[in-house]
Amino acid sequence: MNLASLQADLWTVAPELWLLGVGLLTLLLDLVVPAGRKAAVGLTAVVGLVLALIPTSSMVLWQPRTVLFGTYAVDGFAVFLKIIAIVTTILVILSATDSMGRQTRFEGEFYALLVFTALGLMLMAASTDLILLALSIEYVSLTSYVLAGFLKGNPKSNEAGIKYFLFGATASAVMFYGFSLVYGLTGTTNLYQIAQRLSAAPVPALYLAVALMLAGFGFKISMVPFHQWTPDVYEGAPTPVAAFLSVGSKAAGFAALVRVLVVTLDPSRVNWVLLIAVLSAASMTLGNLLALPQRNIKRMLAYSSISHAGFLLIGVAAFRGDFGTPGVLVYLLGYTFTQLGAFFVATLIGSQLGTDEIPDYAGLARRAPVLALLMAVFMLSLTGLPPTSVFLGKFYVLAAAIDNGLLWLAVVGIINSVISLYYYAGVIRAMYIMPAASEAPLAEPAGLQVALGVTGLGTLIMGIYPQPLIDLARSAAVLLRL
Amino acid sequence: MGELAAFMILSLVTLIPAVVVVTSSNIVRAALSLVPTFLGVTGLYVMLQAEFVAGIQVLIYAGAITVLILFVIMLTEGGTGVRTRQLNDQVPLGAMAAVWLAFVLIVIFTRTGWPTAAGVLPAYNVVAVGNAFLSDYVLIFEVTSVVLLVSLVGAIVIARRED
Amino acid sequence: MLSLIIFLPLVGGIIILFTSKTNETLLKGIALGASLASFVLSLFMTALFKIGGGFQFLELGNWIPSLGIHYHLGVDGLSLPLIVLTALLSLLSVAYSWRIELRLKEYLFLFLLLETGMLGVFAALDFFLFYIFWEITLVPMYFLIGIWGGPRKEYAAIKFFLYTLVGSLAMLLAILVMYFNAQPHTFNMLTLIEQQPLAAKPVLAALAFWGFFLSFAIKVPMWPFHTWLPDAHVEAPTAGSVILAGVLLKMGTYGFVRVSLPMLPEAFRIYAPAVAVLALLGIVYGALVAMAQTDLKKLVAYSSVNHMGYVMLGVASAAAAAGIPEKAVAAATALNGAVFEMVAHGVITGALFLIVGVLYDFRAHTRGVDEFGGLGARLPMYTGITMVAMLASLGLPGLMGFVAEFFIFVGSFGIFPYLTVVAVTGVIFTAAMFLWTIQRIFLGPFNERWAGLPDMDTREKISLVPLAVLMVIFGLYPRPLLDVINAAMTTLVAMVR
Amino acid sequence: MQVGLTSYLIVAALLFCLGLYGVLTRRNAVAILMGIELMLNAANINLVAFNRFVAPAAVAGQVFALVIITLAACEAAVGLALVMAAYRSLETIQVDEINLMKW
Amino acid sequence: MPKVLLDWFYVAVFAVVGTLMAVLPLVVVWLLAPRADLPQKTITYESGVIPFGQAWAQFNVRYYLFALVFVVFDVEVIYLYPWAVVFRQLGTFAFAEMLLFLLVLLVGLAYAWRKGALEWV
Amino acid sequence: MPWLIELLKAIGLAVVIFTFLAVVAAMLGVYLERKISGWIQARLGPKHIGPQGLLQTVADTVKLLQKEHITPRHADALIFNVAPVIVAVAALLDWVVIPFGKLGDRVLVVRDINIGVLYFAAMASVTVVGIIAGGWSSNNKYALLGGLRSASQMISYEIPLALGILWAAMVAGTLSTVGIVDAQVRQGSWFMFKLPSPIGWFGLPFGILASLTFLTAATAEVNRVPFDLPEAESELVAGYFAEYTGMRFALFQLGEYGEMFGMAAVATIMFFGGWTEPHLQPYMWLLVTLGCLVVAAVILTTGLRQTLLVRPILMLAGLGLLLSLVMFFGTRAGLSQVLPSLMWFLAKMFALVFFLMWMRWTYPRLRLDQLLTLSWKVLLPLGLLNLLATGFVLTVWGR
Repeated sequence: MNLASLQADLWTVAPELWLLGVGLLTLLLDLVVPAGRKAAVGLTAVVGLVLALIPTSSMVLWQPRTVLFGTYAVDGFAVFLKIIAIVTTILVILSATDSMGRQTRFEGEFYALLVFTALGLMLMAASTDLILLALSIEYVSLTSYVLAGFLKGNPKSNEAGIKYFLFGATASAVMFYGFSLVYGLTGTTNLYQIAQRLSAAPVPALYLAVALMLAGFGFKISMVPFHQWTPDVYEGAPTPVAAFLSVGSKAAGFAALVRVLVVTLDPSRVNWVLLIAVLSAASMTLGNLLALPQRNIKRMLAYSSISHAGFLLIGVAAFRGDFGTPGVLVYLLGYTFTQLGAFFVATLIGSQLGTDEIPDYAGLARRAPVLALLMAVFMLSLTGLPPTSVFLGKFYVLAAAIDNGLLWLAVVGIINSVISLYYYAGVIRAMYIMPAASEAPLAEPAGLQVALGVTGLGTLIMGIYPQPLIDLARSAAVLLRL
Repeated sequence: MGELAAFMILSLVTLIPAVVVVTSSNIVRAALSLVPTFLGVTGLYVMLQAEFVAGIQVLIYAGAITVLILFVIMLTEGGTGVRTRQLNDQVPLGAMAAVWLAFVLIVIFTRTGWPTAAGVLPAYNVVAVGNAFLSDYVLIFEVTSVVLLVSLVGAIVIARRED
Repeated sequence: MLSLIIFLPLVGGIIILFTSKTNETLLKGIALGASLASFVLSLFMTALFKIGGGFQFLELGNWIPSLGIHYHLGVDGLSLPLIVLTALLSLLSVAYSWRIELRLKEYLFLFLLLETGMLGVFAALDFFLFYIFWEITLVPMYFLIGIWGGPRKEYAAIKFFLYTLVGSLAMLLAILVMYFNAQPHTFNMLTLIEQQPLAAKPVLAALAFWGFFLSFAIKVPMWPFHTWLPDAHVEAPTAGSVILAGVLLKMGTYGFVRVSLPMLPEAFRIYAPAVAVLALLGIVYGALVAMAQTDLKKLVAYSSVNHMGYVMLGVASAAAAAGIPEKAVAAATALNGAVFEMVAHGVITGALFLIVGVLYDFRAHTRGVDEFGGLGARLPMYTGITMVAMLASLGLPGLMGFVAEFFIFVGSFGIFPYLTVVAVTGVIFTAAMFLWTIQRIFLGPFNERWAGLPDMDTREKISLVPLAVLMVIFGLYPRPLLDVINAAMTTLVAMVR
Repeated sequence: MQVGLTSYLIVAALLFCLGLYGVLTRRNAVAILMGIELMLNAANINLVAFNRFVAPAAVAGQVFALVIITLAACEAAVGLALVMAAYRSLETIQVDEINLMKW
Repeated sequence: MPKVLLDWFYVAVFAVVGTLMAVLPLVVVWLLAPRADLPQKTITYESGVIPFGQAWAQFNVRYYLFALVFVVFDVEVIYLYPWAVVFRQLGTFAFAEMLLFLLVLLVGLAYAWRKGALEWV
Repeated sequence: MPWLIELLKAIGLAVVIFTFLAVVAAMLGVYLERKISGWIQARLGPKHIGPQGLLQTVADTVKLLQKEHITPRHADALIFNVAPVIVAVAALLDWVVIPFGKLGDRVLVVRDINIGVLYFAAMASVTVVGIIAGGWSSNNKYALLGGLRSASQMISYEIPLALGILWAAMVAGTLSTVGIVDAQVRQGSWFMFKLPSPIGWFGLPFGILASLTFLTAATAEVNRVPFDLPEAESELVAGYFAEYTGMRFALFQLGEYGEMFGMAAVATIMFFGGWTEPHLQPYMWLLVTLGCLVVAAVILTTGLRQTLLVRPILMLAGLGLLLSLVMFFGTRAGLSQVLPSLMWFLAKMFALVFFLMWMRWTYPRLRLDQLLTLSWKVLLPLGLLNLLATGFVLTVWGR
């Protein structure tokens, strides 16, 4: 064993090691911090995560390479998604510091698990080995099941946890079966070696493997037809968790999906471009149509997240050229801010008013003008109106579609954007147009305020002056290919 | 000849209890049927000269996971002895899906020319596995511990009462 | 300078956001100040504008260089009148909205945001920027209709939003098609006009054309995409209607002239007859339906459909003549007429909606045409201005509308003779409609219900009189405006060749 | 007749389909989990068989199988904890009775 | 037959023979022992009281917690086996790797300990 | 037909070992248990059938064979019957990997499986399933409760057990049982006392700790006092086999005793050098001889002679005397192997069995919470730390 190279490689996983330390520290801290002051645990986690951003972001411009015997990639793509994962976690923890303490006595574990999940997401984004990929996907799934079912006193949370688990475990099993076929076709688990050897693999088996693997990835990103869990889980899970799942898991899922599809699978052998395009169209359309009649905000956001997964898949299908992969990244980042923001508003309303029904948002514009304004911005951003972050993402993926000659997909995309306006505007309508049931102003806890501020600013700044982020995404889109 | 016989027997030992697992109306019997299935799979591993995996299969699957499943059955509905309907309305659908999938899989598997290589497995595969874990797959090895940790913490949190 | 004009209102809006909700006078003052400043600056710009000088007041800055997106502004003879018109109508609307009480702060903010968006659309020379401004106009309008609108405001608001969003997203696709076919990829509208990236790709060109068409046609609105318009106009608050009819509709026609015509001349030429037929249908349909209305606001709304039909007829004619040298003069004439009609319609319809608002908002609270009668004697001032506006609208010589329609017909006759003849008959319906309306409201027996109706107050006069004066001035002496427009249109037609 | 790779794959495929059938048709959450375990075992048979026949030089397949066994254990631990929690508050573990939320 | 297979062949034979030999006395009993079908005899034993209710409806999550901790640590142990065999060839670094591995799990143990998952109350 | 020969060999060995288990482990085990308990409790134990009651268990077996099998109402008959078989067969399978001794160059072991100790741990873990199955299928509250408790306990102690096994495997660097013994032969001493160079005798504390961990866990694993809570007669009416009668009951007993002997055998192999002879200098043997003599003399000459307890101790002292004398002369004569290895193995194993039984009748039963605390909070951390410390010493410090 080459010890020197291993020691050098250790620096490349410094953020992961640091996060591991933060997670362990959080967990241990929870053991000594008395009940009632668990928010301190959350703050420790936040500080640790913020510090983790430093080594992570310093890696963006590193020369792409694989480390640790080829199992782990250090490329801009992975680093970008790691940053998304960390930022998401920070914001989610901040948003949860107010409400979780009142809902469960396992608050400390909640933060620790979130930190660990962030670690899992980072691993997922950078795995270049099938085994590590399987492990990290399942890792994230496991923590997600727990987080979804975290509020044990709440039957809905129970239901969310158990449904998520059953769907997820089945999807994982199918995916592992697919992985085993890939291994069988190539005799290796390293993605880059797989890429080389797959060029000679028999096609029907390859199709089978791809289909089976897509089940797993599709589950993570809630792609049709593996989306059924999404609404129930988002509705039942604690709202910060729903926010986390809709952003963090999705981002990492896309990371894994892009890596596996783009790096290893030559589209000339398996026409996955068409497959993904069709699934993308299906996700967008179905998600949107089912979102239309929703009255529960979390459910609505769940269906809308299915539809956004469809949009993101446009970027995957149109991976060729300068727009596809950066498009996915830009979209993900923009979507992260916006979706998190929307969920944070839902968190606040849920904890202050005790309801997640959209009609109960009536008159929010009078009771909490800033909150309502932010929510309106988030809703418009989710629709894809400029100058907001998701608009930029949509712009990018649509551009990618056209660049790749997938005009029909772009058309489906815009039709769906229009449909989505209807239900997003429903929230705005409730907040601004419908009369308020009460005029009492809402309290806004500090943690949530910070989180909301960051997401709101992120949404707008990315829309108005996206150049730095685009540069970042472009350099990050240098997905390591051998 | 002997190999074929052994293989056939092990396959049957694997598959027949597996049928019981998925069809039995008695949940405890289904759970207990997992044991011969797992042991049959163990036998297959042995035939494939993966004795370390075989040992782990018995230790974890038969000795730990089955026990865990049995515990939960005992502590929930199985313990009451009440016979509830175990199958849902999707039986025909599920059967069709399973049969169709089996057909597809078998057709594809038999027609695929797998890239078989002639080499031999490392004679003492515990050592090989150990070397793999501690060098090539060191990251996987370490991540596994974190996965175990989060499972432990998560499951404890979920299983404990809220009050 | 251009940036200042565009963003001053937004700055005002943001200041308003951070101003206390209770201090209404201050809020109004800021709003008025911002829009007034913008208007004054636009006048100043007009004074500096060199006729025939192509694009002026250019501003070019890097925005998202990695995508070739620039902050690129400029005005020419086409956009200048529209910018001034926008600034003017916005100013007047703010003045008119003085008595708004419900959620004043939000109202003013949205209004100013809207103004920025509209000004931006007319000044943007980068497609990305253009698109963003285009979309920015949607949101405030949605809120204006949705919050301050009439009884069916929610329905109207969302309908407006959905329709126009369909259009704008179609435009986004078209823009992207253009972008990817340009070498190098660019969003610069001027470069795209020069490059004609789709000239050799008829299928893509057709796709892009229809993409743009959908967007612009919905905005215009052309028949059969007009159904959002009556709802939106009727339900919107008065100032909203004014802006909607006066400016937002012009964005559609502006798009046709600015984008479709020069960038996709071939495609437009091929499909021009179809567009012309649709325009014609709009003319006739608009007039006929307007005639059947009893709701005054709806009537004005449908008359907009009718008038925008004229504009589109002019544009379509010009398009059909693209590349045919002998028809260039006719084309230029038609285009001049179309653009003039855009301005004229902005002024006239704006005025008409204000007029309806005067009656409805603070006095009668009804818009039923049949409920009035014989107001002429009671409200002389009001009646006078209404008469001017309506007559201008129906194209009475000497007023603004006539000049515009005249040019359009002259121009398009050389290109679509038969269609033009039918269109001219549309004028008759228009005239009939307005005359009948005048008769029903101002003439005839007096309805005693309105005995206590006061005439216009100062604020309303301030809003309306300038518009009426404009109608008369440009009706009698259209030359300055025409010169500005003509220079641009001639260049355009030349460029198309 | 030689016992080759395909034989193992077929056994694994049948096991996989049986597991899938269980997942699709069972009502009891624990029984569904058992179906999932069968599917995971099928994947493991594949992996070990491929390791033996396709790439015997390294033990990647065996390592993968070990990792999957580990994950199966973790899944069981977490999943069954969720089942217990659900049983406590919903008093059933029949998944078709766990339906507080409907679209 | 390779040695490994032969080893396990013996195991299989042992299992089969063992089963047969375990069943044999049962068969003998079935042949030899008297049978009298008295209904009282098959009543389950409940310290002489007539049993009531089904076997066990009591619910105690403790059992599950122990089983759960067991599963996790059992899995941990399977990673120790290969390590134990090779760590001396790989040297210090392998030891450090295992140290990290166990450290993480010790935190888990500390957690379970401190949170009372290991208490039987 | 080589495989046929192997088959016959395998069947033969299986029959032999099963018989050995049934006779030695179960029958003799039960007899010893009763005798030893009698001795410890100052009574006589079985006495009437055969010399010193040696045939008591045989008689019991014959009795059990004639007993009617009662299957409780509402019980799941199939599982009810299968459960004891699982337990018994699992115990039998343990013995595949246990080397009894050495004959020339041949190790007396059924098969030297290369993952031997792992195999052993795996088989031990299967027993739990049988116990839960038995407890559940009886449809009896006590049986189910007993089964669950028993299972809880067994799984709790499986980890320390595995840690003990791992310790030995780590020191020896192999999982093969024969390999572990060979490693002890190579370094010339038992793992309990000495670790491979460069540690040598400094490894004593580690070895003692590891063997104690293992033995404690093994005791609990086979549900013996002080860990016999699951079958506490007074509270749980014999635990999971409350409803079992006749031979089915005997099968459980067989499994339990087989398992106990298996544990003792594995402990012998891992910590006490397996079949190897203790390699002491002749004068050491002489010292042992003297010690035995002193013990015997003290007993015979003082008032202790009168007590009932004394005879077994006297017997043991006599045995020790004989043994050490033989060893003394043997080693003096320069023999490398004085007594047959099989004998050494059995001696060590029975010594451990005796130790286990001694524990059973000396210590009171633990409460469930104490029992679990001991496993999770003492043995597990201790075992892990011991493992790590030994590993550290072996690699890092040793270099």
